[in-house]
Amino acid sequence: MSDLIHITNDILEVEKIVSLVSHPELGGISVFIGAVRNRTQGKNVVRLEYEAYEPMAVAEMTRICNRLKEQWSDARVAIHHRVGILTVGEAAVVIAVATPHRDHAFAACKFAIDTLKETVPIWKKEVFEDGEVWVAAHP
Amino acid sequence: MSDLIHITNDILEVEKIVSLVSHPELGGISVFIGAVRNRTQGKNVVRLEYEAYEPMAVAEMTRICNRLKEQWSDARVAIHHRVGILTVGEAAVVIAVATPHRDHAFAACKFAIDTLKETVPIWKKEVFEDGEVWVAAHP
Amino acid sequence: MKIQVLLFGIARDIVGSSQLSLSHDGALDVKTFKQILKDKYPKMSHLSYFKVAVNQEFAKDDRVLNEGDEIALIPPVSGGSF
Amino acid sequence: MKIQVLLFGIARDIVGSSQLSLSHDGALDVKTFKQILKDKYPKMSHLSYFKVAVNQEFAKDDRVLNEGDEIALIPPVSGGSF
Repeated sequence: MSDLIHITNDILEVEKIVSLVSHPELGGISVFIGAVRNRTQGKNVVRLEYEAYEPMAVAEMTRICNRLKEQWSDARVAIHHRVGILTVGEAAVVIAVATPHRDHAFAACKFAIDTLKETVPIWKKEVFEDGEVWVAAHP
Repeated sequence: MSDLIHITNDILEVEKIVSLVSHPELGGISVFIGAVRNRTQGKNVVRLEYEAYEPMAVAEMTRICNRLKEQWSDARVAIHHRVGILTVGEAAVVIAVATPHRDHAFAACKFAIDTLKETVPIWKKEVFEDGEVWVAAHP
Repeated sequence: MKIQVLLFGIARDIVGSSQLSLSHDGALDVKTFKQILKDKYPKMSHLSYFKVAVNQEFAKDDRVLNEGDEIALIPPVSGGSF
Repeated sequence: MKIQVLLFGIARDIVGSSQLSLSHDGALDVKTFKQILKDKYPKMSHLSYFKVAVNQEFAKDDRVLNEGDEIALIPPVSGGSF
């Protein structure tokens, strides 16, 4: 696990993650922050529990970075994902992509989060006042 | 000038700007950071000077936010632009857009920076070792 | 042949444990392995899907499992809440 | 009629001042105003473009300027470096 790809129990610090990709020749930085929402389907979320199959999650995140750099060869990218117990409003994932120009930064950052949501083995359990559910588990 | 729309001589703090738009019901936050690049057309940039026609710049940024909310009605948006003397790597502009889902956040944030670059009266002078130039002034 | 299987999220809740040992006579591919699990734990069939990872990579149905492989069940990942 | 014009960026450098006073007989629209400036400061014609803002809003060519309006020259804004 490098600095750029990181799974942690700690609060994600956006400024620090941005500084990992910022570079004098890269003028556009697109950051995505996925935060814990309060309500899904009308129920109050008390907290969320994120669980990772950590070595594979790191491997998948590394594959995402490699695929991203195949398409945007001058990009720098960092993906940090939080696990453990999160409360509403906190960031679960922060992705930062720096490229020379902004259009590539947006496209590459969107590619990273879209792919992460499909392939990275991290699971989210929503805990409500009256129960809990693994998100997306059932049709 | 509200907290959300801000022109300042001070360093832009990404974390603080993100916190202005973050909200328990908005799970996706797209942030764009425009940073000072080192080289344009092969010349070393020593520093940049940003100058604003401030009241109109604030008015234009407000119009951008209003147009953005016409299209993405549940978005929250903050636009902070720095002026004065900046050095390479520093952020000149930070835009943060929070929406319930991520696709809208990306699209709205891209709309904001694209429009800002077209309409907001802020000018950039690149200072090289051997001269200076107002960016985009000449064809 | 005996394999160890790592379980996460709802798959762990269904099985009631974070690891599972499985014995099988002869060659075992991913497709057959998934069917064995569904037979043993019918609730697995109610999931949107589940995938199998071998040595930290997603494996196709025809992949043959070997003793010593790191095998994991991957129920649906976190989905679209942001 | 007398108007005050605010100047920024390269327009200020061309004129050599951050404000400009202009007297004109009769009605003056944006189009004529721009032509007067180009005649007086030929370097203005070398810019990619310049726009005129009236009371902090971009004005079209047929907009008539009035005394007391806040008039500003808007040379090309910062462009595509990120």
